[in-house]
Amino acid sequence: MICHGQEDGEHAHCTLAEEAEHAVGVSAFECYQCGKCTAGCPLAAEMDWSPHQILRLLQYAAPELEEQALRSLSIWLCLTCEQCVTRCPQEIDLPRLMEYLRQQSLERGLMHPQGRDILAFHEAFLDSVRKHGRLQEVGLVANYKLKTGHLLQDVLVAPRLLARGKLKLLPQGIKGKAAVRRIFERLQHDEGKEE
Amino acid sequence: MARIGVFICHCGENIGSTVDCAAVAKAAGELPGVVHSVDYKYMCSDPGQSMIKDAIRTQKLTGVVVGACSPRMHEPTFRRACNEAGLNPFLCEMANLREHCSWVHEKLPDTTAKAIDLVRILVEKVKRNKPLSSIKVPVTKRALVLGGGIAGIQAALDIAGAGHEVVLVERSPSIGGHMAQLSETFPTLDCSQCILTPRMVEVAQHPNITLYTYSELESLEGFIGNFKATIRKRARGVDEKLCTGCGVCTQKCPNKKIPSEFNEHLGTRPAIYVPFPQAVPNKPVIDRDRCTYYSKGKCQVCAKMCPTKAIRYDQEDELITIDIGAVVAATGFTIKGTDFFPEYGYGQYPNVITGLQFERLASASGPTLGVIRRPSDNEIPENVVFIACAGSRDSAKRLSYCSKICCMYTAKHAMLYKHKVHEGRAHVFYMDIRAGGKMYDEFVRRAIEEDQVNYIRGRVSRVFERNGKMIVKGVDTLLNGQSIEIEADLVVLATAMTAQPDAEATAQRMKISYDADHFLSEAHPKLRPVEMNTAGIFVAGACQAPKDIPETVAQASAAASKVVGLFSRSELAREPVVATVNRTAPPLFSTCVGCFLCETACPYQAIERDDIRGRDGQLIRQVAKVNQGVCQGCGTCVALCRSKAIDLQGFTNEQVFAELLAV
Amino acid sequence: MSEFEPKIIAFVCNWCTYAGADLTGTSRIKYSSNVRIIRLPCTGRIDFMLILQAFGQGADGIIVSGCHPGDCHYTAGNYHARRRWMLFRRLMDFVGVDLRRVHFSWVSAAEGAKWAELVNQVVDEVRTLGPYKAFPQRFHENGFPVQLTVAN
Amino acid sequence: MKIGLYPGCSLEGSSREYLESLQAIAPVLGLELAEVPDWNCCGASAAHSLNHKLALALPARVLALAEQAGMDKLLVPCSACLNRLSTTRAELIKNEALRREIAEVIELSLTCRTRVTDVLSVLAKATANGFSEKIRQPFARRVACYYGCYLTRPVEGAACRRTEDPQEMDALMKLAGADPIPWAFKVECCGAGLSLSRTSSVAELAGRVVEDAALRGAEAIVVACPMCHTNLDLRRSNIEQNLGTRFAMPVLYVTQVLGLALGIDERALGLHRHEVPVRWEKKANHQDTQAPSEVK
Repeated sequence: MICHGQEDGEHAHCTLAEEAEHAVGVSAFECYQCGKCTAGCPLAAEMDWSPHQILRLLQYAAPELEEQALRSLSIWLCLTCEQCVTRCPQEIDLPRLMEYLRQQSLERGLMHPQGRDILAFHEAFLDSVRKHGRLQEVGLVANYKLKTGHLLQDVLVAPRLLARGKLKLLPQGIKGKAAVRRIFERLQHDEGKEE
Repeated sequence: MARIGVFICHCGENIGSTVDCAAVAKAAGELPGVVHSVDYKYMCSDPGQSMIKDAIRTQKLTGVVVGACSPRMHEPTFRRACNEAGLNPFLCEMANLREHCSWVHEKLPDTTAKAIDLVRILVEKVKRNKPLSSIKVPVTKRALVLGGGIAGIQAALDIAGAGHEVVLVERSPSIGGHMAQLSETFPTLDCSQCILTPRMVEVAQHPNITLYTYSELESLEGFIGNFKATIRKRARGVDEKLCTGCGVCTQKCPNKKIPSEFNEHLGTRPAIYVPFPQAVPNKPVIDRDRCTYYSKGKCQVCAKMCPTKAIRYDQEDELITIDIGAVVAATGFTIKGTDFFPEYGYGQYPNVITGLQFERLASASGPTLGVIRRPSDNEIPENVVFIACAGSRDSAKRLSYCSKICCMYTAKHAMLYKHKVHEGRAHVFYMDIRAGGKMYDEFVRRAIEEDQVNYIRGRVSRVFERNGKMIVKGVDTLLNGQSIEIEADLVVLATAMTAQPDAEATAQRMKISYDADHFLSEAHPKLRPVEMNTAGIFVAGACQAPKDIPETVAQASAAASKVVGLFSRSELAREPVVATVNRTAPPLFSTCVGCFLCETACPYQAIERDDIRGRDGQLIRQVAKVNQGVCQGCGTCVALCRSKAIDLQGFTNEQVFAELLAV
Repeated sequence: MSEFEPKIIAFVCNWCTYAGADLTGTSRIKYSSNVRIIRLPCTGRIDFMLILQAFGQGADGIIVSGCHPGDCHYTAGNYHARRRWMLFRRLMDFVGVDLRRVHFSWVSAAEGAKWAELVNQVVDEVRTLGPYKAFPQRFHENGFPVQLTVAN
Repeated sequence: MKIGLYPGCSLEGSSREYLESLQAIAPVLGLELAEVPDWNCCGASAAHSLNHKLALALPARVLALAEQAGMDKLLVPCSACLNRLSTTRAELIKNEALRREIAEVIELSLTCRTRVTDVLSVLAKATANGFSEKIRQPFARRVACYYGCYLTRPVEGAACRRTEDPQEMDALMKLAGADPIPWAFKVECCGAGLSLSRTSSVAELAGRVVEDAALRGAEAIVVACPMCHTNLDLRRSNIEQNLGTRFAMPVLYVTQVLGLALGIDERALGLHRHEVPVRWEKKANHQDTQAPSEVK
């Protein structure tokens, strides 16, 4: 990892901003805090830290503030709609950075409590893909509800879907589902080892 | 034997902190031919220069190498010092240890090694330098000022006032430039036209100024003191001598619905027109692309109505060639249009306008006679949003610089609006307020405190239309990133100030340099701010970088004083970096074989043919000869010469090969 | 320090690239220190003997850089340089010069960052090509094409 | 025109009417669609959120399969899948080493030579010539074209050119005889990424879109993305609950509108599967102001 070692040469210390720049090529220091990302973000109102504030937290390069960024709900709310990067005058790929922060938040066990639902959904989704090669919507919903305990939320939609012939109850896997499962094994294993 | 002196400068910490200067001096002292080698904190200072002068005298030096900053910075300084000590200035060379070494490399042994190499290269070169003497050239005491905005007007008046002839060339039908379009000026709120138009009239009446409007520079040849400018005087379609400027033609022209450039398309003009009432000269032009006569062959109303029969449909462009001694480039700027902003509607909303359009709305001579009315329905807007940094400081839009004037004119706009519409609300979205200047910050504070303009710190993400209102979606970063949505009647974008669309072509025509944003590049950002790298060409105004009126005027006067300084001499000394053709004893006379490849390659037609005749007058041979007054020293001829007969003083084959051998 | 450090010689024009390299300095952009700049008024001045000589002298790579097309301080010197290069390319190929080691570029007075990139790129490329021994050897065996009168 | 097809999971399940309508109009437009054999899920935002390499490998397998099947061009009607496939392709073309690594992971050879294309581009080409002669019943309604996030973003290599005000779908609607309204919500996000995990946010975001379309007198919203459709149609009750109003504003796929104009049976186009009924009370009262299509 290319980070500057400390002068005393004790051990190399990377700030979160440096790590992010190295890992995904997005520099938080390019942000000049104009707020255009926040102004256009569909979810800014629900975030605990606005998108530009997340960048500001990283700019301090202080562990306490970095932790606040990783503990934030904002990183889990990001929809990757890419509105921000489309309009950003400094062309900062904020969605990519958010993705990186989510991964770091998970790894360091700093996930926001409300992020759990979102994570549970993503996990349920990937579970389904790992098992069948494709997404099985019924399985996904059931699995998600089991993971989160939100048993009643959204449950009204299901019968209507069924009635309109949109839900397949029996999972149908693809022929190559073993191959897909191997992809998961390799990469989910890798992921753990790499960081 | 060569006796070379080497002087290594620390430049304070600039070189000294990365390069071991003492080691460089020591290593240089051991080079063959070097008899004196020292290092010192500031070589360019008075004591530093004295060290060099003393060494020249006491050590009887035959050459000097100064290892310091770029020769583009201090070569003249050190050459002058050498000259004062009695050493021919062209026996002094500089090794660039700062820009090319200490500033671009880390503090490593390799960096000091490179510095030693650079010094050695120049030592080998200077051993082969020859004493040269400057070339004298005459000066034509007539200036060309390119551009008739406030920069060009000021420069022209100053030069003309000093008693020299000026040719002022303006592309549009009238002088005045953008300043003529402005309503009031910051920070005094005095009327722009009231202070400008007297100066425009002065230009027209000045006996030393020849004014060419509706004209462009076609080409510029030559060099300092001796340029030849060709000007294309475009056909106005009007005989200027006969025309009295009565205006009947413009009133009678049936084709009146053409968007007016002067009013930034908020008003209209006829096909034969004077851009604005106070125009100088007050003579109309025919817009041939819009005139019915040129498209359909019928109409001629203006010709029929003209009391002095001044209309000339068949008039042609005229090319005028003039001898010129110096040039002031004052070609001005343009702004980005609202269509440059996808997020603000691609220019499709009439109520999203530029700052310059707002100037026309606020101007008493504008399309609304100074009443602020929004373009869509001519209603007086009750809620106006001003967006600063529209395009400026926006790398994504490839405009990373600050346009410098927007903070001030936006404050002025908001203030003017509040003065005209008392019940109205004005909001300014900004990122930073840059109000450095005399009474500038006080002006912005006045807008905020007295006129209660609502300044919101944050950039606007989107502007769109709903129910006849412009919805402005922004953010207040000082309110914890709260999103701010304003229903505005009018949105004014402080759009970025950019170089003219043809700035690159203009610069290439004059052979001057420009930067990545196509603004003209001055010779040195601090010490030579109005000179171009090409001698004899000066710069003034916003063609060099965004700037406001006071700065523009100051720069124009500075450029003018440079021109006047140049014209105070009747002869110029030019660097003797010119080509020469060798001469040898008879019967060879020269190694030149007379192929004249050099003649075809020379961009300046500096190669002449020299007849070598015997005593009986009979032609023996014809060889090439360089006209040293015309040669600019590019050396293209040297590279082409088959018999190595032609060489470039200061960069001779021997010198350059010696440099290579020393690498 | 076993790694090979190539020696690069750069022939640059005074008006564009030399000024551009000055700007690299004023902007404090760091680049590899393997390059030695020879300042000439114009790329039009560059005699191709200089390039041969530079290789003979042990250069591992060469940069020739001047003004962008249309921007030449002397109107057309850079065109002449380019045209000559087209002709000499084949000749140099014939003589046995490894053309991958000669880089032509345009760096204007405003392109400080580009100069640093160019140097680093050439240094990296030449480093992978390795030291250029073959040519100077032949050069020394057969003598320099230009005889220098070195008067001290 | 022969072209590969990657339907993606949604088009097999909750958004099957999108696939049905695409397949219904394809033969009329001279489109021959060949499904990628044994395709897998692209990983969608889930993989994208949690594991970058997985987010590359899953789409990469699809690309490799398409390549194997000899497809030069691959139509991806779902814009979420389109985004994953095209960004994956771009990244793997840029990064040679990564491409080789991913090829190993998916156990397939991968050159990325198959190009990825969106439904609007394909339809634009297929309707370029002689479409008006095929029209049986012009879709003479005011429509709001809703592009969503991924047809215009990321800007490099996006399906639509004007990022803030794309025109591609509007052009198709005009061909079908509809009157697309100018509006500013074409590319606003509907919140699909959080549709299951954060229904409240989604109702709010999607609500703004429906509300503005209604305000501007649109009679239908037209989409080209299953996520957008789910949020605007299936979750309409959430939106209405959230805003406390009801909207009679059906949401149609661009393929369904073309199908209707071509006179294809409503059932074949899957209109019966919609949550918001595709019905209009009476003829639009501003019929006179809109330009009726000129089709004989």
